Amino acid sequence: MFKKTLNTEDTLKNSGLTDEEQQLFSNARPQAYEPYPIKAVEDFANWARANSLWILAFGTGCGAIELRPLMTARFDANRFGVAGRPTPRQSSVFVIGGYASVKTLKRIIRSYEQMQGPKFVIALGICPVNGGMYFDSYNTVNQFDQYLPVDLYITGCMPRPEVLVAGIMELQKKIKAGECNGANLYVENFDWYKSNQKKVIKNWDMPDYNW
Amino acid sequence: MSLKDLLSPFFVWQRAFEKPYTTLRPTLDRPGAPAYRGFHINITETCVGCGSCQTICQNNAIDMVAVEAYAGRAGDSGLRPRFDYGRCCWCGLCVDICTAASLRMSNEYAWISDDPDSFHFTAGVDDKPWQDNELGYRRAEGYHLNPPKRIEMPMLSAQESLKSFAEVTLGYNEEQAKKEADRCVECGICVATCPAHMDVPDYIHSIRDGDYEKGLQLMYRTNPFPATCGRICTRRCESVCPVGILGEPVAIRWLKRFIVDQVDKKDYQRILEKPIASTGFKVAIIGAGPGGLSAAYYLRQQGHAVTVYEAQATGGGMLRYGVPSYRLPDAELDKDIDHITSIGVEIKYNSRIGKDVMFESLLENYDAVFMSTGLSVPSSMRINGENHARVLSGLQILADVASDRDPGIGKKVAVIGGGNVAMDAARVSRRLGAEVTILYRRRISDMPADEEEIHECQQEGCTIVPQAIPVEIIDADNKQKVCIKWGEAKMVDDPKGGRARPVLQEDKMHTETYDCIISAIGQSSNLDYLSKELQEQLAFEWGKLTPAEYQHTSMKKVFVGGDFANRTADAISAIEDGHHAARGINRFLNPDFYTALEKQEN
Amino acid sequence: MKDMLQRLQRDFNISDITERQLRLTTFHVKKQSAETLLRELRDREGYTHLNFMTCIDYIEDDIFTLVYMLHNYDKKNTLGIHVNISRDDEAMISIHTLWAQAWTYQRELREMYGIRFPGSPRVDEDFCLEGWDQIPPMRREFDTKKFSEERFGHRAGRQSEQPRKHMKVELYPNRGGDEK
Amino acid sequence: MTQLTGHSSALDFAQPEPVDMASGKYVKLWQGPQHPGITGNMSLELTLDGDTIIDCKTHVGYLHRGFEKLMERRSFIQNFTVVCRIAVPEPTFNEYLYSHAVEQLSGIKIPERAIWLRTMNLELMRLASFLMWIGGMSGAFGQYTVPNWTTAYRDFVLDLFEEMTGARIYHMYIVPGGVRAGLPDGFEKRARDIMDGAEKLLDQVERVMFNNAVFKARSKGLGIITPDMIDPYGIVGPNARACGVERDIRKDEPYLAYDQLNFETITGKDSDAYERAYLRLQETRQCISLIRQCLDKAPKDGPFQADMPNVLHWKIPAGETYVKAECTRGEYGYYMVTDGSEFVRRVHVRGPSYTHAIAVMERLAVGNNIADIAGLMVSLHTYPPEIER
Repeated sequence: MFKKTLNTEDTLKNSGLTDEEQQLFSNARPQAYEPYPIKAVEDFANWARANSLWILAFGTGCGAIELRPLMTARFDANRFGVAGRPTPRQSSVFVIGGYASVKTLKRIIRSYEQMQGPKFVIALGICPVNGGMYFDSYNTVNQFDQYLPVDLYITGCMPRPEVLVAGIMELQKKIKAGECNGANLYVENFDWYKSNQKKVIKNWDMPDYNW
Repeated sequence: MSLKDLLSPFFVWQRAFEKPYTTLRPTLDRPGAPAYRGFHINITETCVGCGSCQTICQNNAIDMVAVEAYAGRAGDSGLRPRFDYGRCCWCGLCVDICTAASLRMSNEYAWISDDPDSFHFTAGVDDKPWQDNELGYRRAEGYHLNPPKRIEMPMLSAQESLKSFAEVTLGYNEEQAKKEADRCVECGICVATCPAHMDVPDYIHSIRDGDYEKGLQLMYRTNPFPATCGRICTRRCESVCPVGILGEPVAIRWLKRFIVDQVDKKDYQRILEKPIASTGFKVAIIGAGPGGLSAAYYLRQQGHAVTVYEAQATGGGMLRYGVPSYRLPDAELDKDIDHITSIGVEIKYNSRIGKDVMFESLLENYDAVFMSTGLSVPSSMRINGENHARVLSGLQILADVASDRDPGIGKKVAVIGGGNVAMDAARVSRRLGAEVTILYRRRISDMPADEEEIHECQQEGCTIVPQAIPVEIIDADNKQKVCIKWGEAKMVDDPKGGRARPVLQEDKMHTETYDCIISAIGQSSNLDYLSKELQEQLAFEWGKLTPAEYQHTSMKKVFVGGDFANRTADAISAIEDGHHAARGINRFLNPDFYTALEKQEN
Repeated sequence: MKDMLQRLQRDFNISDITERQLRLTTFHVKKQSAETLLRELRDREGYTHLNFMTCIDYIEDDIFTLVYMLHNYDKKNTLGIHVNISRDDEAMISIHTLWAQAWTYQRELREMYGIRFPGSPRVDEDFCLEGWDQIPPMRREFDTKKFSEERFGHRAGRQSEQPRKHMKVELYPNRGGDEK
Repeated sequence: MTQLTGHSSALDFAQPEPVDMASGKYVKLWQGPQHPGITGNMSLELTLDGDTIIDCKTHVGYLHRGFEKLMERRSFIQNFTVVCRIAVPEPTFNEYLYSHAVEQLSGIKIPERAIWLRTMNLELMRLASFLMWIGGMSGAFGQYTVPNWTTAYRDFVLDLFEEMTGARIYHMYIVPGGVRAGLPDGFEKRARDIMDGAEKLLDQVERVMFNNAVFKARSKGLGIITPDMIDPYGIVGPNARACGVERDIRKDEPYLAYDQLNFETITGKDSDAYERAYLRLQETRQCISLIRQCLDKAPKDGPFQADMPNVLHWKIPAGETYVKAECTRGEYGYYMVTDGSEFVRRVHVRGPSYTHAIAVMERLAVGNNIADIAGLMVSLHTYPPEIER
């Protein structure tokens, strides 16, 4: 299903780190997710993934404000297997809440890379699509997909919780069909994403890939 | 800490027995509120593509794109808004400013896609499920982001205006003009509609800036008669002004007048462009009306020597002899004409072609000839007895008054016709102290005259009798009075959907005696100065002809324009004819003109 | 109020006293006496609340105008104290000893306008921006749209017509005023 | 719980001495930006000695969009849609203050009905904001029932907004010159029903949250603001009122229709986290009463917008103004300078969180237990987007 591009010989430079810190961080490249060889098993895994979408509790922008009602009784996202998780290690969905300032983008990248695969990104609102309200701002990125792969866009400002539910169901559908390959795109085009990221994040003082 | 503090948290359980309020299918069960600002709807039929939505959008979310179906519609730019939902923030300002109220919002809000490039659509053109949504945000009644009402033009009262031939409209003052200029949305549909394509938004902008000299310069780029047009223009521009769709159109004419009023005549030379160095070419122009003088002005600007031949003793043509001075004071017309002559245009007055000078000699002596002799002969009513001595022509009366002669109309007159000449003749008669009745074949709403003129005419006490068809003039021998027989008409709708037609009702006839009857039902051209052969060669039909692209004719060197060469027969069209003929002549003086034209045709 | 302003005029040579709104008066004071004036207003006149402090860039006059907004809760009156500093020598006396939040404002002004406040704590640390490599963004000469286009780019596929230009090309290409 | 502020007096703003991190005795911990115990997208850099905080530094800027810059290149009407994004949970105050500043500088007087509709809109916003805050406060102490109740109930208030303004979050209802529409049919009844429900909910919240032994034990005595800190730190709003300082712009310098509404300024005794929370609960009740009064008194018809010039090229004469309003967190202000052009020369937005989240938070955090930081943070009621704008 996915192209395998991993080359273990090839390591990352981590040149943003001090010598001391370079000892602390890994310099291995990310690995692509490989599906199970038996289709039925993979399908089952996708079904399971689709029904346990754990969202990373990181409100990166205005969009976060509609995530809270989503979890309450009225919309009750829990019934779709959605739950908020405080740490990236336990989450599978990253909801980009609208615009990403450069300072936040750095944290988003770091959190995203820490998430376990397979992982999915939903971009809320107009700002990740084409800059939205802040298309002329000096501190927000305009096209989010230049920096991280996005699996689903939900337009609106703000998108309502109802459409978030619809988006989540759409994402589930895509996952079940095995079409959500954003994380693998990231691996395949890792250098392209990194160069884009470094183009806007000028003080790159973290490892090139955050495990 | 008390026991109460330990126990009270357990009261959370009381909610366990309440009815749950979870929405089962959120997008289906919870549509947006009736006034929800959701996805855009555009009624493309009503939209005129003025682009105000694009201007007001702070996110640059709206593009104006050409839509084939609306290309070339009158009063329509042919563009329609296209939305980028990677930018739009659903503020609804575009809906609020929409001049045609064609833009709305539906209460639809769900658009999910994995392709970030897909969030574009042209509302109303691209097929979207919410286009026919009844609900959604509309601009509330009584909410405006642009004043819908225009600033009233200060005017003389009807009683006051009847006392003299003083100008009825008084002109805006600076504050009024700035307020009115503020209403412009700068779409430019007026520019496309104006026969002369004047830079309306730009000169209105100059009013807002208070830079009237720049405004004047802008007007002279396309029209050397701003003082005149600022008063009597037929203002097609205002009829298409998008601000007028829901409110009243911007008073473009009055603003034009305001600019001219602000600039003193003696500053014109300093402000306006001077002609370029002489080219050595000579051009003759027949008729010093708006068409002829406009051509003269722009040809002179290009450095050509221009001679204008005029049969009358003064210039201006129909503007002077056909428009009474309470609408266009002579001084204002002179302001325009004097500037034209001041740049070196030579006008030979009292020189009638065919009598004082021969047309053929013009052809010989000049590099090009522009004819703009207009429509100067009153049309006949085609009824019995119309040659009665007391049946006068409206044009004649207006010309008499303009030349300070007494037309001798008496105390009780009837005016026949519904055009501007009829209205003017009626109002002039009122000023001369007569009691006036206007007889018109159709309804008042069908009158070709300016709505304002009809209104002012009624204000001044003229009685308009609509649906009155003159049948015959009786009492042929009476030299003092004239008796007319007219019948009431019934309007019959045209089955093909054209204009309703008046049908005479034979049983409802009236006769009435007047001191005189003024016929003002139209004019035709006087082509006596051209020989029959020349008329044929120039392809005149019914005294009119249609010129080619650059106002040129089938005859080399000859260009035409003005009322007899266009369908609209108004001053601004004549001015554009003149200007365009100047462009044509300018090209023609370049020897490759006809070769290039031929090439183009092939 | 009038007495106070008169006294301030005498002691601190304040100028351009303008009553802006019902409860807002603004005036200008020289850079050197600003700190003493603010201290005086805080300790003796009851203007104990610093609403905010900010800066206006008058690039055409080559000055930064610092604005200190002080509020007196008893008199319900607000004073806007303007201090002009040159854009070439953009330094100002720090008031972080007068109000606890002043250093935050000064840190922000340092970042957004590049104004120096010697002695203000943590004033050179990043505040909102991180890794900023351009001129301070709030300065008038910084063009945020241009910068955004260059650094972040915009999604392709957009194209727009101006109605006026479009009609000129489509409907009357050879007529109308000549473009100058 | 002991207060180890390290400061001798309220007027001592000295920064804590840096500690010797190399000694290994101390731990540096980042709370945020990706952390559930932080309000919004910001972070606290905490230095710990054991589990006691000895230094706290607030880091903001994660939401910085440069509004003040963006507003300088947008026209006056365009800006009104931008400003509401400055404080996400409470956009309406921005709309009102921006519009008010523009109206003041351009000399527009808004009609009576618009005044009342604006007042009602602001109070509904306050209600929604407080409901969400109460949930946050309870959640910060590990009690997740109340947040579920109040956040869900806030949604019903948002329904009212949706009906009234056409949007849930960014209403863009208060426009320079008035408001954008009147009230829809049947709004009054639905609003009253929701107010009744809110009142009932607040009683339940009071019972299970404010009488909860755990909540009491943890929040009482946490982060005490003494009255002498108020002015030097610029503390405003409920945080100041909770220690007995009677300051409320709605009362002191009434704007909109507040001089015709019947309400009292609520004050507390000692401003610790519990007192502040309880005061906000009371203010939420007051809010409900104010909304009911607005529903009673607001004119049912009449114009809701003043005569406006054409907004496409709206120039405002040169001037300067500072307008403020009492938002849920205290004094919210807009400072606006115009220069006679079509664009604003300078707008400065003064959010109360600016000092609450930085100067005050950094001081109050010292000496507290790491577990209480989230509660302390929430009890100050800060919204990061208004700090950095």
